[in-house]
This record gives sequence, structure tokens and C-alpha cells, in this order.
Amino acid sequence: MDAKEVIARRVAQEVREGMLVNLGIGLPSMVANFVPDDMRVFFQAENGVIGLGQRPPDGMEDRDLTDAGGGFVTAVPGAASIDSAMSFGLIRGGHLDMTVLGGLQVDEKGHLANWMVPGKMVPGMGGAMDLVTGARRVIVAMVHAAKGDPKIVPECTLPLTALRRVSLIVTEMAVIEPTDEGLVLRERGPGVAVEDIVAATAARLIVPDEVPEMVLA
Amino acid sequence: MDAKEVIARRVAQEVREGMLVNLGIGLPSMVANFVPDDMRVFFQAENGVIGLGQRPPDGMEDRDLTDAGGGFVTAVPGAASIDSAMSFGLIRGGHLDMTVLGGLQVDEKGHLANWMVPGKMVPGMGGAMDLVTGARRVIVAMVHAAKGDPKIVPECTLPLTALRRVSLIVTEMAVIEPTDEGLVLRERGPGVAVEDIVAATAARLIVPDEVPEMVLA
Amino acid sequence: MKRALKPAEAAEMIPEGAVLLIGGFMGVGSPHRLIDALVERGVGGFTVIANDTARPGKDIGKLIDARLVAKCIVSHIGLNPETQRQMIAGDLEVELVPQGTLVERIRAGGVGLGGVLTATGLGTVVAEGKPTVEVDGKTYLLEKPIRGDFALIGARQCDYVGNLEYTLTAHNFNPVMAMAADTVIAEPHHIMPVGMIPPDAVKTPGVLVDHILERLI
Amino acid sequence: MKRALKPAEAAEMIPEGAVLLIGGFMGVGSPHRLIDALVERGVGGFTVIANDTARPGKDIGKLIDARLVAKCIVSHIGLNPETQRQMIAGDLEVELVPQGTLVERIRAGGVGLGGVLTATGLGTVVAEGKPTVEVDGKTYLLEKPIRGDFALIGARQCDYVGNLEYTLTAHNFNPVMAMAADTVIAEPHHIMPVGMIPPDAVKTPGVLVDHILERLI
Repeated sequence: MDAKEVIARRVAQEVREGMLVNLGIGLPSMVANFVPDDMRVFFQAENGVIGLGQRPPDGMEDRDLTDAGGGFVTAVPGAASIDSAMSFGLIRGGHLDMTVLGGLQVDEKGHLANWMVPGKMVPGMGGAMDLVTGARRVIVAMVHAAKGDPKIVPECTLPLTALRRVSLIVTEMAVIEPTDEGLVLRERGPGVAVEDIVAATAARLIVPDEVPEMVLA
Repeated sequence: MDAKEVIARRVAQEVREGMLVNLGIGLPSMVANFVPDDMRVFFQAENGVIGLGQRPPDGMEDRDLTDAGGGFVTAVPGAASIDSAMSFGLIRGGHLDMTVLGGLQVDEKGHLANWMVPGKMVPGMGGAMDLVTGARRVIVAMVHAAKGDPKIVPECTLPLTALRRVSLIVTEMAVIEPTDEGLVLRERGPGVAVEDIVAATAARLIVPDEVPEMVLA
Repeated sequence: MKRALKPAEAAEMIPEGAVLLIGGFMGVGSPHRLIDALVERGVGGFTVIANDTARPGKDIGKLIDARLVAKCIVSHIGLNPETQRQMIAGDLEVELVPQGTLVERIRAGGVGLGGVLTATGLGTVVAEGKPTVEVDGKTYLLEKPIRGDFALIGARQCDYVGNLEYTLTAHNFNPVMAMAADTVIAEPHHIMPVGMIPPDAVKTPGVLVDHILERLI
Repeated sequence: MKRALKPAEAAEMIPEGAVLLIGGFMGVGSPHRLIDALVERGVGGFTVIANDTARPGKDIGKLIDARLVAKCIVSHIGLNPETQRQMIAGDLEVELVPQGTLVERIRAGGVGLGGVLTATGLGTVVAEGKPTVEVDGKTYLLEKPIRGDFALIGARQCDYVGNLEYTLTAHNFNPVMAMAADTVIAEPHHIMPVGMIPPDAVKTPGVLVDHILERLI
């Protein structure tokens, strides 16, 4: 199982029956593949649909039905079209149960930076600032380090996405929960030792006596 | 022709091709009867329809299609259903070309009072404050005096509906335009002398040399 | 999937003193059967936020008649003398709000905005005691968001997941209120299987709706 | 009734330096033929307000490629390296706005609100230089309304009076932008006779639409 699949499988366990969930582009979008088929969950694409479905069959694509990355999708029975005002009304009004987003950095306060690298990459924040500010649960799904550089740091050096503390950080090495006391190590990745996690993390980690390994059924 | 018909016929002349018009309950609603049949005008009922039509045939009434007074109406071909947010978005956003409202008092500044009489009548402002604040043109349609008491006064003694200066006052006796200089008498009612208007008006009136009589074709 | 509730079951959920957002405009689009069930049950002390209190013996008017309402926040009570009587007697607190301001305040509560900046009400009694904010040299009233414990929503039809459709002038406050309460109870005339309402026809996504009343017919 | 315009006729109406609201999300729901006509005509210096600038060679990206845009106000440019290149070279001014804030600012411009009070962007670079407003002990950014000279709207279909329907993820910014410009030009795929679109299906009332492009098919 590669790193991304570990992350996507673990994040999928956070999804509960009846939730409205927004998945970011890239790695976060893989989470949908690991949610049980019989679980009634609505995925929101912030560009305008509640009830996002799988890729359409070849030749059946509709140019007016895409995800936020512009990729062709379908909609499930019971889906609803929404305009951008309704879409972000849901996000900012606290109606979105969970969002899963990628991250560039997360710090000891649980602050996320994920929208720009000054001088190098200025893609714009898109809906990220609204999602992190407004969603009930914010889950950061990212690989633990970028080419050896820790992404979980004492304090973000990149521009913040929001002042809101994220709910959970899921990497291929660990599940980490930001709390009032700091970052608490909740779970280890498959076959990963606590010392390896601490070594790959620049931020101070609070390590409980017991750190169970992720159960990726 | 009774006083109300004079007023409604004269106000109808202010309606122009292509306008979106909101008519208040009561006397203002009579204006629609005197707009030429071939003039393309959309009437808005602020409770939720653009393209308000006549009363339905007996037995054809729909309890889900009424005007703002709760009376049964129809909708014309090309009508649109709108919720209250869109309805008042149109009104407050400057999309409503004209509103016609009743009045209790109008003063020399062109301020309107039409929503309460302290201690006697507290119906609530409904949409009146939004309409007077937001519509492009605000026309007050009212009888000139209430049981002998002038309704056009130096300064409103009743609570104001808005600080916005109304565009035109139409009564059975006169058409009066509020301006920077004050209230200008623009037209006389059928068979009404200027002296009679001045006598029935508590506010100072600016009387031009020529005050033509209303032409009620 | 949601179970269809009997009106009495839904009424049981609503505790004494709850803050209720109730859709409808002079009863059009109101949740008629829910209101009857509340009257039947007789538990009160409610704060009712609605466009109006309809008429005595009709829709929200029945809640007033039964003295189940301690406070109401509405734009208009002119057609309900009983509301006025209870208000003058000091038995019922009434806060009158311009209709457009009322719908925007509820929308702000639903979409997570901090308030509404509006020109409506400036220079009138509505502005008394409220802060103003200057933007580019223009002054606006700051009106606060409104939320309810429950939203009681009248709808034309829904599907099993709670997607709602409204019709004609029965939209009014319903779509906005469905975003602004902790618990949303919808009362549809009809209920259809999932997939029967096209996504583009959905005006309130089912994810916003917590409970559905049984069909009327 | 409106006359169906050729794309070139519509493009002729838009003067150099105009402020354009352009619907679409990564090109989905954009007014494709209008954009092509603007590129064909070659008059520029526009300020473009939109969700994004699509990709090079696609939709709004074509306006960027043709260097017709002097400034853009958008939420995301990550998929258009040409936009980033012109920005870094100083040829194109780019204002990045969180997507939910962008749609609310345009809505505020359209419905006559003085601004938007939002938590999104607090504590980030988005907040720099902007006033904050405190409401009940919570702090909000004050974001200003946005309006355009023209709104260029992509729609699924319309009738002769301009009532618009949208579909699936092609709604996005279109319905909100159609309220926020002095002149609204709609580009429908299909055009139908008046009365063929049910009032409940209309999402932008025809009274908001000034001009209609000829049908696509």
C-alpha cells in the first residue's frame, strides 16, 4: 500500500453516515474510493453539486458536470445543483460536516498553510480559506514530509490559510490531533515506530503512553 | 371619476415599456388596471412573483399564488417565481424601476411616513422601508387630505418610512414633485384650481406660472 | 433516507420556549399541519420569527390565538388584530423588522456572515440603538444575524433524502429559513422517490433537512 | 421581447477598459461564444472578475492569452500558468479573493448591501489593510461589494423575455453575477418561446437580462 492509499484509507474512517463532505483536489479526492458503498454520504463539489458521483462512462461526459478540478464526474440519485452562493453558504454557515484538504505546512497551533509559496507558487486560495474557516471538521491529508523536509512544524513559515485550528492531521506515518496543549500523536502508520514519527516531525509532539497502529481494514 | 380612479389613471402614465414595477396594496394596486394592455411591463409582488397577473377565474384560484395582500392572483406567461431573498435583492439592489405606495404623510423634504400611527395603528412596515429606500422611482399615491386634515405637511409628525426623497406625489387634486427647492406643483386635478390645492396643502408649495391640468385620456 | 413523521411526532420534538423560524407569507407556504399540531399540543413560550402572523384563526395566527407565542420578530402584523391586541396588552413582545432586512438577517445567520449592512431603516425608528458602519463614505445600519432552534418549512414536494421544491409565491422565506436553524423540519405536500426530482429543480438540498412530515395527499 | 444578438454585436457593446463579471468555473458555465467574440474584436484593458482564469487557450484563458485583461479579481489562477507569468512580469494585476468571499461581495453589489462581514481571511494576508467590525464579541472582516459594468452570463436556456435556466455545475457564479452589473448579456444554449419555462424553474428573472445572444443550436 503506497503512502497516499494509507492516508486515503485512514481518512475514510472519519466519514460517518449522513455526512456532507467536501474533498479537495488530488490526494483528498481519493478518500471517496474507500468509503463503504452502503454508507449514505453526500460529497459536495464546491463548484456546484451535492451528491458528487464517480467518473462517467467513456463518451457520456457532460461538460456542465465537473468537480472543482474541472474533471468530469457524475451525480448520484438525490443530487442537487447549487450555485456558488449556496455552495459557500453551506461551507461558511457550518452546514458542511467535514472537509479534507491537502497541506503544505501545519504547525503546533494546528494552523494550516496550503495555498501559496511566496515567490514560487501563487495559485490562489480558491475555496480553501472558506473551507478551513467554516467546515465543522477540517482534516488535513498529506504526506508527512516533502522530500525530507518536515511539513509539521513549530510555526508555519508559509502564509496561513486560516486562524482556525484544524481537527486532525492524517499522514502515511501518523494521525495527529491538534489540541489546546499542542499536537497529540494518536496513531502510528502501518509498521512505523514512534521514534520515526518524532524524527520526521519538526513540531513538538505530545506522545501518549499508548500509540496504537492505524487499523486499515 | 372618483378620486381613487383619478389617482390610479394618472400614476399609470408614469409606467413605461419594459419596467419592473411594484404596486402596494389597496389604491396603488388599481394602477395596473390603467396600464395599456400592449405595454410590456412586469409587475412584482414582493411575496414572490415577477409577472403578476389579473384575478383568476372563479374556482381556479391557487392557494400558492397570491399578491402581497394575500389575494388570489394569476401570473403572466414569462413569469418567474422568486423567494424573499431574491425579491428584496431586486428591490434593494436598484433593480426595481418603480414602486407605487400609499402615504399617511409626505413633507417638504419629500420624506414619506406610511407605516404607523403611534398609539393607534402599528401594522409594521412590511416591505415599505425597503421599497422606499431601494426602488429607482418612488411614487406616492394617496388622497390629498384625510377627512379634511392635510397629508402633505411641512414636516412629517408620524414616524418616517425612509430618509429617501420620494420621486412624485399623485393625489386626486395634484401632481407634486419634491425637489431640492421644495415641493413643486406640476399638475392640477380635473377641474381643480391652484388655490384649492394650496388651501388643502399644509406644506409650502412652489407654484410655477403654468400648472396644466392632468390629461387622463 | 428519512422516515415520514406524523405532525404530532414532529411537534413533540419542539420544547417549550424554542426559537422557531416559520416559513410563509400571510399563510401562503406555511407548514399548516405542523402549526395545527403545535396548537393541539399546547406547549408554548415560543419566539416566532416569520414574515407576519397571518390572520386570526389562520396559520401562524393560530399560534397567537392559542397564546403559545411569547415574542415574535416579524415585518407585518397589520392584518392580525389579535397580535396587536396581545402586544398592546403586554402579553406578546413584538419586534418589527423591515421585510428585506428580516430575510437578509436570517440569511446571514444561515450562511455564517457576521451581520448585514443595509441602508434600509436609516433615519427611522428601526435604526434606534443600532450601530452604523461607514463604507466608502456611505453609512449603513449594522443588523445582526438571526438563527432559530427549529425551522418549520412548507414545501411543495420532497424526495426521501429531503431535497425540497417550492412553488410560486409559496417560496417566500422558506428556502432562506431552511439554512438558519439547528433543526429543520419540512412539511411537503407530496413525497417522491429519490431520483425523481432533477438536481436543477432542488431549491433546498436534503442535507439541510433533518425531518420530513408525512405527505398531505 | 429581446432580439437575439450575434456574438460580434454583443462584443461591440463592450468598451475598452470595461469591468466585466464573467460567469464560469474552470470554463464550465462560461459564455464561450462571447469570449471568442471579444478575442476576435481585440479591444481590451478589461478588469475581469471571475472565479478563475481557466486554462491557457480555454474560455477566460483566451482573454488572458490575447492580453485583453489589465486586472483580474479571482479566487484561483493555479491552473493557468500564463496568468501567473503575466502577473509576475507586471503586465497583469491580480487580486486574489477567497471564493466564498468573492461570491458574497458580488452578491452584496447586486442586492444593495454595504459590504460583507466574514470570518474568512481573518489572520491571513487577505485581511491586510482591511477594516474589521466586531459583532457580539466576534471579529469579522469587512469586505466591500463588487459590481461590474457588464455581466457576461452563460446559461442553459432562456425565453424571449430573458428568463434564464442553468444546469448542474454550470450555475456557479452566473446567477449572482446577473444581479450585479449595469448591463447583463446572457449567452444561452437554447432559446424558447415565452411561457415554455415554468416560473419555478427560472433562476434569473428576465427583468435582469438586457441582451440575449442567439441560440447555439
